[in-house]
Formats: sequence, C-alpha cells, structure tokens
Amino acid sequence: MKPDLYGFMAEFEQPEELLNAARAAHEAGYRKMDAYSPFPVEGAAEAIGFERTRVPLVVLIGGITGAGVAYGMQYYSAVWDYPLNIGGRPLHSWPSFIPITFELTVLFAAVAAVFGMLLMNGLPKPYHPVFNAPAFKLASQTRFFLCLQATDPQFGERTKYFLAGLNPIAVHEVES
Amino acid sequence: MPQLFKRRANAIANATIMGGGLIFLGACGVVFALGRSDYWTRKEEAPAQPVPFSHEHHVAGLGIDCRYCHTSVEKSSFAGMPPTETCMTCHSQVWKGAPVLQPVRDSLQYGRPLRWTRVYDLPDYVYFDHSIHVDKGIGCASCHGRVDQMPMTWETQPLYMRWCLDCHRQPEMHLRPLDEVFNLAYASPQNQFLVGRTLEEQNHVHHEGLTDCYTCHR
Amino acid sequence: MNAPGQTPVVAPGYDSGSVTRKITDIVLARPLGRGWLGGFAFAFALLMMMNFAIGWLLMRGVGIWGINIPVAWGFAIVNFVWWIGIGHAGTFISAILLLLHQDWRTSINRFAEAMTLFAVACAGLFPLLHLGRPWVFYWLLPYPDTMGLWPQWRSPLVWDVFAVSTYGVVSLMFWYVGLIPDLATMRDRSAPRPLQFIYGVMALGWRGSARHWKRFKMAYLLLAGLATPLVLSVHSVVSLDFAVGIVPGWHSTIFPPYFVAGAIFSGFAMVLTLLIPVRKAYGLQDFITIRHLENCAKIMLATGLMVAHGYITELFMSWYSDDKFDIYMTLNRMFGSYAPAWWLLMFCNVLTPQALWFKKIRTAPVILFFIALLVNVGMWTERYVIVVTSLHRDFMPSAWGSYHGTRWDWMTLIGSFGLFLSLLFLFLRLLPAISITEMRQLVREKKEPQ
Amino acid sequence: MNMNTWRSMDELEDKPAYRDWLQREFPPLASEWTNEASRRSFLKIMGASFALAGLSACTRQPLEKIVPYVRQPEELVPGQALYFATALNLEGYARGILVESHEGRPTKIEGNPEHPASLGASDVFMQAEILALYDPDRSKSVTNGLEISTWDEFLALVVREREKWKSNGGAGLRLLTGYITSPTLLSQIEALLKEFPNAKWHVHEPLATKTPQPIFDVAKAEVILAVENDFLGPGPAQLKYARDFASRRRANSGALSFNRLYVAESTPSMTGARADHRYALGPRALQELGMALATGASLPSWGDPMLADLTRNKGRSLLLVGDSLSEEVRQFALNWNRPLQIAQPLPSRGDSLPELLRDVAAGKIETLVILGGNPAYDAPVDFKFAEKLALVPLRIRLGLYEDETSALCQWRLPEAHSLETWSDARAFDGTATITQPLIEPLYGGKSAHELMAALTGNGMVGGYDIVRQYWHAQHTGDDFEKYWRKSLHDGVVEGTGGGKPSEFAPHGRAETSGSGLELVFRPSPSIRDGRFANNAWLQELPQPFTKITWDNAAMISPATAKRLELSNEDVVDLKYRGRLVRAPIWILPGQADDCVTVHLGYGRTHAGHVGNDVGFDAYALRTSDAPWGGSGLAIVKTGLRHPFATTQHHQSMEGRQQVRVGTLSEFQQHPAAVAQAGEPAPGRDETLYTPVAYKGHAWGMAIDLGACIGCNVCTIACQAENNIPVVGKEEVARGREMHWIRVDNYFEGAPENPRLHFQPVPCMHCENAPCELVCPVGATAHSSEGLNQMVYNRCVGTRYCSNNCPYKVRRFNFLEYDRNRFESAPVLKLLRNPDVTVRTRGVMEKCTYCVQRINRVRLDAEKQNRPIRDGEIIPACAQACPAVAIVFGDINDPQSNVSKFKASPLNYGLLAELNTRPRTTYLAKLLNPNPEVEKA
Repeated sequence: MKPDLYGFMAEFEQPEELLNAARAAHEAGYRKMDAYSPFPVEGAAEAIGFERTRVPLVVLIGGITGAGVAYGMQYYSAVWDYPLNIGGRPLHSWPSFIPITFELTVLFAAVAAVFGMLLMNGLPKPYHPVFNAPAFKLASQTRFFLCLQATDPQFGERTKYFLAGLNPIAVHEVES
Repeated sequence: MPQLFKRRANAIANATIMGGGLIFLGACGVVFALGRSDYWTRKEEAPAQPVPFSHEHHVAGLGIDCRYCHTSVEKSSFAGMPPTETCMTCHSQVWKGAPVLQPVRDSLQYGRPLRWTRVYDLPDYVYFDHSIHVDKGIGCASCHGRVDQMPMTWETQPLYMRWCLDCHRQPEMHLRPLDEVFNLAYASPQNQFLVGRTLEEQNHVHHEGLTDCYTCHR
Repeated sequence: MNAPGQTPVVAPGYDSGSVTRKITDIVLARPLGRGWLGGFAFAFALLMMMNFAIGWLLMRGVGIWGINIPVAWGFAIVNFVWWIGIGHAGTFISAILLLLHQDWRTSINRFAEAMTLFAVACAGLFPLLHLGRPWVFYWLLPYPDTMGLWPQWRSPLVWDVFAVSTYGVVSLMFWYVGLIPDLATMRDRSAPRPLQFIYGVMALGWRGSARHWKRFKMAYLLLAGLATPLVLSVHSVVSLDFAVGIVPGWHSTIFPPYFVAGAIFSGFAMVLTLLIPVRKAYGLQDFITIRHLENCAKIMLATGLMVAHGYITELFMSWYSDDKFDIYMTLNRMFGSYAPAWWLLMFCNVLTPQALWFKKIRTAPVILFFIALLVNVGMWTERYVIVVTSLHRDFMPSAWGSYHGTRWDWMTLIGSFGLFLSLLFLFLRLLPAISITEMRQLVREKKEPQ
Repeated sequence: MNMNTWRSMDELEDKPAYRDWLQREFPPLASEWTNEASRRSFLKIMGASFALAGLSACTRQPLEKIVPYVRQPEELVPGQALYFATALNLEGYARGILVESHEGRPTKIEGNPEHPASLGASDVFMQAEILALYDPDRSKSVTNGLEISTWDEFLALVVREREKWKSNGGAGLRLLTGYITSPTLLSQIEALLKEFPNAKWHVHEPLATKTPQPIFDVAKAEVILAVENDFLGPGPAQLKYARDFASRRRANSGALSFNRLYVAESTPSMTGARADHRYALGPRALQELGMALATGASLPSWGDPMLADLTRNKGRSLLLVGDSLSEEVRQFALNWNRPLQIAQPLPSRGDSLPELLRDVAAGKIETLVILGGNPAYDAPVDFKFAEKLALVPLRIRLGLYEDETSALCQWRLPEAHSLETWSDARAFDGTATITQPLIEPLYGGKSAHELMAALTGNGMVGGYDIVRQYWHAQHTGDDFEKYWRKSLHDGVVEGTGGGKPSEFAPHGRAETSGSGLELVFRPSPSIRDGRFANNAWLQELPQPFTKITWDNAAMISPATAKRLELSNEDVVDLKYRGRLVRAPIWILPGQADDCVTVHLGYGRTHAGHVGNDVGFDAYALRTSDAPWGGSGLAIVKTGLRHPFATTQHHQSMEGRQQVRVGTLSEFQQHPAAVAQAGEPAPGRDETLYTPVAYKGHAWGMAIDLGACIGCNVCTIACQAENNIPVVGKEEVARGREMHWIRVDNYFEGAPENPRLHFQPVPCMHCENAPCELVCPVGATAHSSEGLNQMVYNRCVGTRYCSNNCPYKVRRFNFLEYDRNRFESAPVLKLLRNPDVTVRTRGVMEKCTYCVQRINRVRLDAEKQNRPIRDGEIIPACAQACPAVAIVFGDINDPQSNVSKFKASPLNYGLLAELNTRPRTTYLAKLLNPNPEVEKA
C-alpha cells in the first residue's frame, strides 16, 4: 500500500447511492471519511457522523457584541465624552440610539455568520488532496463522491473492495 | 484531475488574508499615529527665523518679563509682537554692530517690518483670547512651555481641539495664582486639584459654558 | 409540486448536467456578442458623463444644482431614496422568499441580488455628493478624532450611514456566499488556465464536502434570517430622514411602512424591467418562466396597493388632523405649481398597477415590461413630490420658493444609470446569472414525483 | 381686525416664463461666475479638485508669517478695535457716525448717539458707505483726456488759469457742486468768488428741493397727515423722525400716548405702511386733496372727520405735504405746522443749473469745475446737460467715480472718500461735525477742500490744515486745542445746532393738469438718486413692498394692470411727453390707480462693474418743469419680458398670523387678545423630556412690530458686521440670497388698498431647535446661554438643518461666494470684520445674535470682575435700528429691557405652536384708527 495515499474515493451517479454508501461505511466502522456533492444532500453530513454545527452560536455572539458596541459607543460619546445640548433633547436620548444599535447588531451577526462558516470549513483551501482524484471536478457538477481517508485505523487495501462493493461508477485512489 | 493549485497555495491564501487584515489595520494605525505625530503638528519644531532670537537668553539670561515685548497679552486677544523699536531700545546700545541683528537695524532704518515665522498657529476659525486666559490664572508656560529654556522657540503643545478641551473641561487642574502667571518655572503643587478649586473661587472661573462651541468658534 | 394549470418554475427535461451546462455556457462558451458590447459601451458612456458632472460638482460646489433655500434638497436625495428602493427586491427575494420556501425564487435570486448591490452602489454615491463639503464625509463616521467630536446620533442622516452601509455589506456577503459553490463549478468547467485560476481563487477551494454543506446551509439560512428585518429596516430608516423632520408632508408616522412597500414595489418593477429583456437575450425562458414574471407582477400588485393605501392615508390624515400647514401642503401638492408631478405619480403608482389584476396582463412580458417602466418613473416622481413640494412651501409664506433641476442634476441622475448598467453587464458576462447549485436541487425535486 | 388675506399678485415660480428665463439667463453651465475657468482647463482643474477633495483633509498646516509693526502707534492695541467719530453726507446733510477701525482698517459704521441726525442709529446708506470706501471701481488717477496725468500737472494748469482769471475777474469760471453745508467749503467758495467777482457758483441736487422741508417735532404731534410725504422714508432726517414716531407707538412701556397717522400717497411708502388710515390717490387727486384742505373746499367722505381730528389738535398736529404739491398747499401746510417746527435747514446758496446752462449756451463759459454730483446723469432731461457741457472749453471734474459726468470732462480728478478726508458738514438742524479721515486715501484722491485751496491759489494744502484753520477762525474762546479735540471726539461741534428758519422758496411741484396715466418719480429706496448704484450691498437689498433686488420697475396698481392687461415682468414702453423709456412692469398692491411709479437711479452706464446696466434710467423722462412726475403717460406693450429677482415671492400671510395686528381700543379692552390671535404655544411642562434649565445668562431678543418702519437697515447692518457676501442677481433669483435678517413684507385686506406690514426675521434661536436635532455632525448645537450655535468649521453641508427650520432663516454657501465677482477684489479683504469667520463654500450660516459682540462684552466684564450690564451687548441690527424696534438682552434678568418687552401682553412667538420655544419674539402691532373715519 502506497504511503502517500490520502484515501479511496467512490464515485456515484445519484445522491441516494452516496447516502447509502456513507451509511454503510459508517456501520462498517469507518469514521475518517467525507462525502462530496454538487449540491447539499439531505442527511449526508449525519451519515458520515457529523451531527451539529456551531455556526448559530457564533452568530448569536456576533449579534450581542454588535448591540453592545453600538449602544455603548453612542452612550459614551453623547452622554459621557462630549455632552451637547441638541435642541433641548436629553443627553441620553435612547429612542434615537435604537436604529444604529439594530443595524450594528445585524451587521456583526452577519459578518460572524459568514466568516465563522468559512473559518470552521477551513476555507479558503485552494489545494486539497481530493482534487487529485480524477473526475473529481464533476463533484461540483453532476457526480457524488465518498472518500474514506487513509488516516482511519480501519483503512486498508480492503477498503477499496469495500467501496467497490457499494456499486459505484468507479473507485479512485486519491494520493495526498 | 490535476491540482489547480500547488500545496503552498493554502499557506499563501491564509497569509494573504491575515496579511491583508494586518496591512489594513496597520494603515489605519499609521494614519492615526501620523495625525498625532509631532511632524504633523510641528510640535517641538523650531522654524528658522529672520533673527535667531533666543528667549532663553532674554528671559532666563536677562530676566526680561514676557510683557515687556508681548505688551497686549493682558489687554487683548493678541499677545502682541514687539515692534522693531522695542528691540532697538536695547540694541541701539548693546550688540550695536552684531551682524545677526542686521535685519533688525534694517527694519528700523527702512521701515521694513520683520517677518517672523509663526510658531503657534491656530486655525483661522479659532478665536483664542490671551487676555482672558492670563486674567483667569493660566500661566504662559501652560501652553508655551519653558520658553526661558528655548534658544529657538518651538511649539510645546499639539494645539488639538481635544487638548484645548482637556483644560476647558477641568480648568482647576491648570490654574495657578495670578502672581505666578508669568513665572515660567512655576510647578503646580501635588494637591493641584484642591488648590485649583480654591483658585477657581479667587479667579472667578466659571465652568458654565467653557465647552460651548461659541466660546472659541464664531 | 405545481398546482394544475400553473406554468412550472423550470421547464421539464432538465437534469443537473444540462442545467449546469446551460448556465455556465452563457459565461464560458458564449462569444462576445455585438449586443453586449454595444450595451456596455452605451452604459459606460453614461457613466463617463456622470464622472464629468461629478468633477464639475467638486470644482464648483453643489450650487451647480437647482437646490436653494427653501428647497435645500433636490435630485441628489430623490435619486438616493429611489435607488435604495430599487435595491430592495434582491434581498427580499433571496431572504424573505427563501424563508417562505418559495421555490420560484431560485432562478432569479442571484440576478436580483446583483441588481441590489449595484443599486445600493448608485444610491450610496448621492449622499456623499450632496454634501456641501464632500471631502469631510468621514465626520459622519464614529472614530477617535483629535477634535474630541462624534457624530450626532439623533440625526437620521447618521442612521442612514449605518443602515445603508450595513445593508450593502450584508447584501454583498449574502450574494458572495451564495456564489461560492457556483464559482467552484465555474472553476471546474472553465478550460483556459487563467480563468480556472481566477474562479479557483474566488471559489476559495470549495469542494462540496458534506460538512461544509451543512455549515453553509446553516450560515445561509441565518443570513437570510438577518437580512429579512434588515430589508424592512433600511427603507424605514431612510423614511425617517423625512418623518423625523417637522416639515409638513414629511412629519408623518406612516412613512416607514409605506416607504418599505414602495421600495419593494419599485424593486420588483426594476427586476421585471431587467429580467424580461435579459431572459430573452440569453434564451433563459426555460429557467425564468412566465411563472416568475407573474409572481413578480403579483408582488408588485400587492405592494402597489399598500403604497396606494399610504397615499390615501396621507390625504386622510391631513384632513383629519385639521392642521392648517398640513392641509395647505396637501392641497398644494394636488393643485399647486407641482401638481403635474403629483398626478403623474398617482397615474403611475396607483392606476397602472391595477392592470395587474388580470392574468392576461401578468403573463404578457411586453406589457409587464412597460408597466414596470411606468412604475419606476412613478416611484421616482413620488420621491420628487415628497422632497420638493413639501419644502417649497412650508411654514413661512414669506420664505416660499421654487425648485427645478439644472442640467447637472439630470446628468448625474442619468449617469447613475450608466454606473448601474455597466456593473450589470459585467456581472452577466463574468458570473453565473442564475444559482446553478439551487437549480440542480430544483430540477431534482421536480423530478422526484416521477 | 379682519385677517382675510389674499394671494400675492404673482408667484414667480408658477409662471412658466420664469423657468424659460432661468434656462435663458443661466445657460448650460448654470451658476458659473462670468470670470470662471475656461472649459479647456476643465479636466486639469477637475483632476486637481479630485486630488484636493481627497487630500484637503490631510495636508500639513503650512507655515505662516507674523509681522509686527516697526513703530507701533500709541493708542493702538493689536487685536482691539478703535472707534472714531465723524460724519457722512446725504445730499449735503451730515449724519454723525462712529467708525470701527481694526489696525487702521475701517470695518463698520455705527450711528453717533451724540449727533442729532443720527441718535446712535443709522440708515442703509450710512451702513453701505463702508463698502463704497473700498470700492475697487473708484477713480484712481488724475486723467487729462486720454492721458494719465498727475496732481502737479493739474496744479500747473490751475496756476495758468488763475492768471487768466486774475485778468478778467474770473469771467468764464464756473463752479458746479451738489448741495453743500460744509462751513469750510462754503468759506472757500466765498473766498474764490470774492477773488474773482465774475466767477459764478451753481448748485445742482437731483432730489433735494432748493429750500428743503423744515424739520418738525413728530414726537409732540398728536395727529399727522402726510400727503405724498414719506417722512419716515430715507432722507436727511429719517432717523430722528423714526425715533420720534416710534416713541408715540410704544404699547409695552408706560402710558399709551399713541399718535394718529393719516397718509394719502400715490405709491406705498414706509410712512404709508405705518398709517392708521391710508389712501392711495394719484398725484392729481392728491393735489386736489391738498387744495381742498388749503381752501376749505369739500373733502371726500373720510376727509371731514380727518380734518376735524387735525383741527381739534391744531398746534399739536402736523400736515406734511410732499415737494410735488403746489406752493399754496405747501405754504398752507407750513403755516399749519409752525408751532411744531424745530429746525429749518439753511437754504443752499449759489445759482441753479438752468442759469449755468444759459451761460453755456451763450458761450460765456471757459472753465467749468464740477465738484462731486453727477449732473450728466441726473440733471433734468430737457436741460440736455451732456451736449451743452461739450460746449465748455475746459471741463474739470472732481469725482469719486469715473462716472457719466467724468466721461464728458477732460480733467478728471479722483476724489477722496468722506472717510479718507478732513472736512466738516452740518446736520439738518445746523449742528456741525468735523469729519476726520479713518485711513489714508486708498486711491490717491483729494478732497474738495484741497481742490478749492488750489483754485484759490494756496497750492496743495492738506485738508487738515484747511479745516483746522477755518474752525480756528470761528473759535472765539481760548484753548482752541481743547475745543478742537472735544469736537473731534464728540463728533459734534458745540453750540452749532438749531438752524434758523428762513424765507420759504418752494420749487419743483408735479405738473398735475392734463389727463391720461400719471407718472410719479421716486428716489430708489436702495440706491437713492443713483449715487449708490455701484454699491453691491444696496443693489442686493430687497426694496420694501416689491422685494425686488438689482432692478427698478414701472409699478402699477392691480386694477390698472387688469385694465391694461399687463402682468408682472411684461416689458412696456413708457411714452411720456415725446420721450420714451422701456421698463418692466411690477404690479404693486396699494399703488394708486392709473398712476405709474418709477424709481430713479438705475440704468447707469458709467457706475462701475456693479451698477452698470442695472434697471432702466427713469431720468430720461424727468423734466425740470415736473421733477416729481405728471400726466400724459402712455403705456405700450412690447411683448418682451424682463425677469425680476425678488426675495419674497408670496406676500399673503395665508391666515397664519405671522404678523399680529390690533387696534388701540381692542388692546385696551382685552390686552391679551391681540397677540394671542394664533394657536397657543404648548406649555413648558407639555413634554416627555425634562426641559433644559438655563442658569446664568439666557440671551433673547424682542422685535416691536409696532415700532418697525421697514427701513431695511437691520439687514444691511448685519451684512456689514458679519461679512455676509453679495451673491448677485442670478443667485438671488435662484433663492440663494444670504441676508441673515430679512424684513418680510405682507399685504393684508383688499388688493386695491391693503394694510402693509413689515416683519424683521432673524434666527429665532429656538430652545427646542429643530435644526440641531437633524445635524449629523453636531455642527449646530445649543450653548449654555441658549444660543443656537452654528459652527462653520464643523459643518459638512447636508442642509438638513435648513430644511427643518420652520422660519427658513438659515443661509447656505452654495458656491464659493467669497470668490464671486462682487467679493473677490483683494481690497475688500480690508473690509472684513476680523472677529467673524469668512465662510467657505458648502457650509451653512445664520444669525448668531452677533456672538462676537457678546463674547467681547463678556470677556471685558470677566476681566473687570463685574456682571454684564443690561444693554451692554447690542447686536448690529439692534444698534442700527432708528425706531428701537429690536431689543436684546438677558431674559433671565427680570429687570432687563428685553424681559420688560417680553412681559408685554403684546408679546408672541412666531410659529410658537410648533413648540420651538423661540428666543426671538415679537410685539404685536397696534393701530390707532379714527372711529369716525372708519364709519364714514
């Protein structure tokens, strides 16, 4: 078995096949694996044992920060740093502070969502071993791939046959 | 499929993102710092003058009072620049032939005024009044520093609005007894805060309106 | 899936592959057409005209415009409000319709979002230009300056700064996030190395991993959730520019809702004005079907009715308030020196959309196109009426005046179309105008029953 | 009082013609200055401006120079203004002034409280003189024909001439001047005439009658009837009359001792606006009215109770008739008024213009010396002055400008401005003032005294010596130096007042026989007889009632307009006694029917770059036999249109009670009712917020509409004090005039004879200022003393504040007005008030209550450890106001004058129902009509 092997990759026609394959692999005890598809396949993540994402939490934190920053900034500058009598209105005109607080809440939350997602996905990652797989460019168009990685303790020559047993179109060797 | 990118592309990608971020922050920092730098404010920069006039020599050395030359500092917004005559009251006797004083002599002879370079230059929309500050117990040194230690005169303060506000917000931290106003060497006491409070009473300093826009801008 | 007799949202007989090919080919395979070149050249010429006008503006000052005392706001603000309005459809379609599981949104959301971005770009220009001293615009931003001063938070203009910039940023991220998987597709389908490289960089190395998809979907959903209140807030805030003022004709509590309605109204009008020619030019009738146009028309009808309701409420309130200034303002709008504008907007925004009650009209692209055009004009006129007629006669008869745009006003307005269209043409040429990923899902879902 | 209001005759913005005109008038690149960069350099400058736009925020402050004196003048404290007492002339009459001078630059003119003709107030002409002083168009060099010459060459000429005169006793020498009261100059002329007995001196003054009207004590008059006599309007005694009249219209202080004013006039005047009963009658009707009074013939229905009113108060009533009425009437009036006559200005000596021209025609004249004046422009047209002048071999002119008259003279000598010369002059009551120069002649001019000295063979003596010598001769007592210094300091020479009455020699009545339309000549309220035509401040000053700037018009009544099918801006030919002038129409409510009023002073051809070709020249119709107009006018439509630039397009109140008016009796019955006509202002407690408490001072202003005579001086005084730029006709037409305080003008009641109201409107300094709330950068905020501060250097120019200002008192620098063709002349930098920032393009500005004055007083008080005294702070507008209609002070101090004003039941806030809490409030106007007349 070549040392510089990233894993074996099975190529499928339909998302259902991918799902079944993934489930089978998981039952077979494989853990280090990933599924690739041109569009989100319902249940694929769960099938490969990826249950929950922490994106919502990040967004929540972002939102709260935004609100805090916005209101704090306004309160500090208008009441504390340079109090001005503006048309006889009170220094702490809280109703006027709401719009900006809202806007910054949304802004911070949104930024957190996007960058949180990219960060957790480890993107950008222009180079990745899976791209070595022939025909993988179809992963962004029509085909579905299941990749069992070499780092998995169960991994071995037989893994290839195991995948082949899931009647894919083809099984590719992916060198790292 | 052949890899579109080399392995190191990942590193490069991350580096560009990190780097970009850092460069942006850095740029902000530079602008921020530059705006506050002495280069920008010309603080501690002694511009060339037609005559190398030394406050150090005249004030510390000869013990001439500020008001001898800056006559209107107690009367007017403008402290007053000494007319050539004032220089010549002494220099018609001492340093008669000194070449450095040639411009002064010429000035008197041909009625050509001396053209000094401004050291403290406030924007034209700021209306600063010397007389009131002196009258309320703000010392010359508070803004002009130890001119008695300046061979050539330089700016000792950034003259930012924030800087003005510092004092206008809590004058008590900068007040001094009226008889110390022209004493450049005066050092504010440890308990300046308390002293300042009492001085406020004595010098009739009112906080009210000190930070109004119209106090300085019209 | 489809109710009987309803045109499908995508013509039958498509699968992932064909969908992908059809959309990507517009960019990758299609040669530079004369149409595109001509169109872009025209748009770019307009853009240059605007630059000329802006240059002169910076040289001479806002005095080259028609503004005066009492009418200190003119075209600049009208254009700003109008463009921001246009910018509402995009996010509305992608965010709100996503949350409402409207499958028909998929084939037009990308396009609409792009339109939103470009409209916001145009809008953002005007508040800057209309400043008497544009070079100190940054005083409206909070930053630790050497003066110890801050923005004045009670001013709606400051709210605008935050609302518009937030809206711009969020829309941009929303648009780009949606693009990432498609960019990957482009990367993998483009032949020339440089193209692969560029798309590759932009795709951030997306590889469609299941984990990624899960987080991606979550983030996208949350963004939609965040964008929804944002869409509603932006024009509310813009409307506060007027509602907070005490000028009769401005000082009105119904402004926020009816501005938002108006915004979506004009937004969809613009979507139609652009989609109808584009789908024809690029032969996308299979993806952007009559169904889409009809739904847009329906939304226009609904929002149009809301706007009409807004107008009527305004009239009613000024009568009901018994406020002499308000009553005069209303009469002056209807019968004063700017009456034509008011009647025009009534015709365009209230009368015209009524035609959309009829399915025949809703499904006739050409007619729809012209109705949409009228609505665009009408909405611009509405803002003109609100800004100008309210100001030109407010409280003190002795200070009443008049206003009309100079040629510089017009050059800037028309020039802004140049900016908008130039960006749009580039977008059509360089990026997938329809979300490929979502179309793949769609064609699958549509297949399932078989 | 009925508040039924009507729409103004015309609202410019409704007229499509107006828009067409704007297209026409402002071609494509609208609002360029004429001297703007060429299109070729456009891109270059454009690039620069982009760069500038980017960098202006981040350029290092350049080094500046600071230049001390070589020898510092004794009295001068750098940074502090000095004030000098002197005087200005209007048609020869002195009005005392105090001139503010910064480091030797005169910057502002105020009235001299010591002076009887000024009383500390000023009129528009006095205020504007300071601009005239610096006017870059003033004549700058001695010129002989086309040659630039020198004073020496001129002196040589004089010497040669004198030889000739010595031989023939000065036959052929003639002197032509305006009306002169200067004792020194008169003595010099006497000396000349004594030396050369055959020489003659002629006087020409286009407006003043040969013997001017006597001055009466208006303050003592219970009833006044003014027939075509605008005694509250511009004139040598306006300030005194205004003060006295207002003193009888105060409802806020003491007993209500109101006088009553009847006015019959052909065209609305400031006096007419103050009338309790006003009648718009044409000249013929006015003459009949006058005769009826004089001869006791029957009067119109309202006439009898009025006459009764007058006779009831005989001895305490005045019958003021205009110069245009017949001698009988004037004589009758004079006798009627004798008891209240306090002064009779000295009649002008010297012969009249016709006599001069007769001699010219006879070829008797070799040398004509013209001191000042501008006869070639303003002499009666039938004199054909210009062509006659050409017959004089040697023509010498001393003039402030290279004007129409100079153009016809070979020797043209630059005259020094009154503020540049030593001289003297008498007020209407004979009070003499020694005028002193504030600055060396800017353009090398000389004074009339210096010229006369030359003519009398004394060579070039300085004005100082001449004037001082004269007064030395007059001074009987000892210690002349003391007397001299005191006279200079006070601005009046002691014991010179109280002019003696003299024989009455009437002149120049209107010719009122004949039929057809009648023509009425009036001096322009802004530029008088044309002598101020090159003064941009005055040209841009909105004229009362019409609010027209930069123009004059043929003013007709609405009814006449309807009859002749004329509308505003129609250009017509005025055909009058075989002469023709082309003039635009303005429909003026309150104008008498079938009578056309035109303002003199416009259509100048040699005024300067400001005054040339503004309006039409009405002198072209003015004949010597009817200087104030007459019958036989025909109007012919031309189909052309001429656009006006007015500052107020709409002059109806729309029932919004901006100006609140009541009668004395109403006020006595229900004091509060008059002022509370409008919607009440919400109470202090009607708010969710805790109201801001203003400890210490709280500045406020009260404007007494009962006193205001609408003279516009507040506007121009403010302009002078606050460096307010002139923007020109095009910008005014666009609604961009910059005046910080405007005088609104409303018509109320029936169009044929409406009531006329004035209302000065400065910034209200609202406590709940709507403008502040909406400024995104806090460029406008409240001070701890309740001032609505406007900080130019923080303003980014969103203009939101102006939109949100219900009073529309904010002004915006739409363009770089400081660089336009009126302001860009470098010499005008000397005029700027150093205590006020000169605003740049793109920033908002407005009335500051003259904060520079507030601050100056505050600092002085602080330095002296004393409180600020009431009345110590006087804004420019208040200081100039002759009627004391504007009062400023601390409203926290119940004893202050302003607090007393505001305590009056007549006090009300403009648009106070908006809860703006204005610091500037108004006192409602009270009329004192005669019940019998109202019945009749």
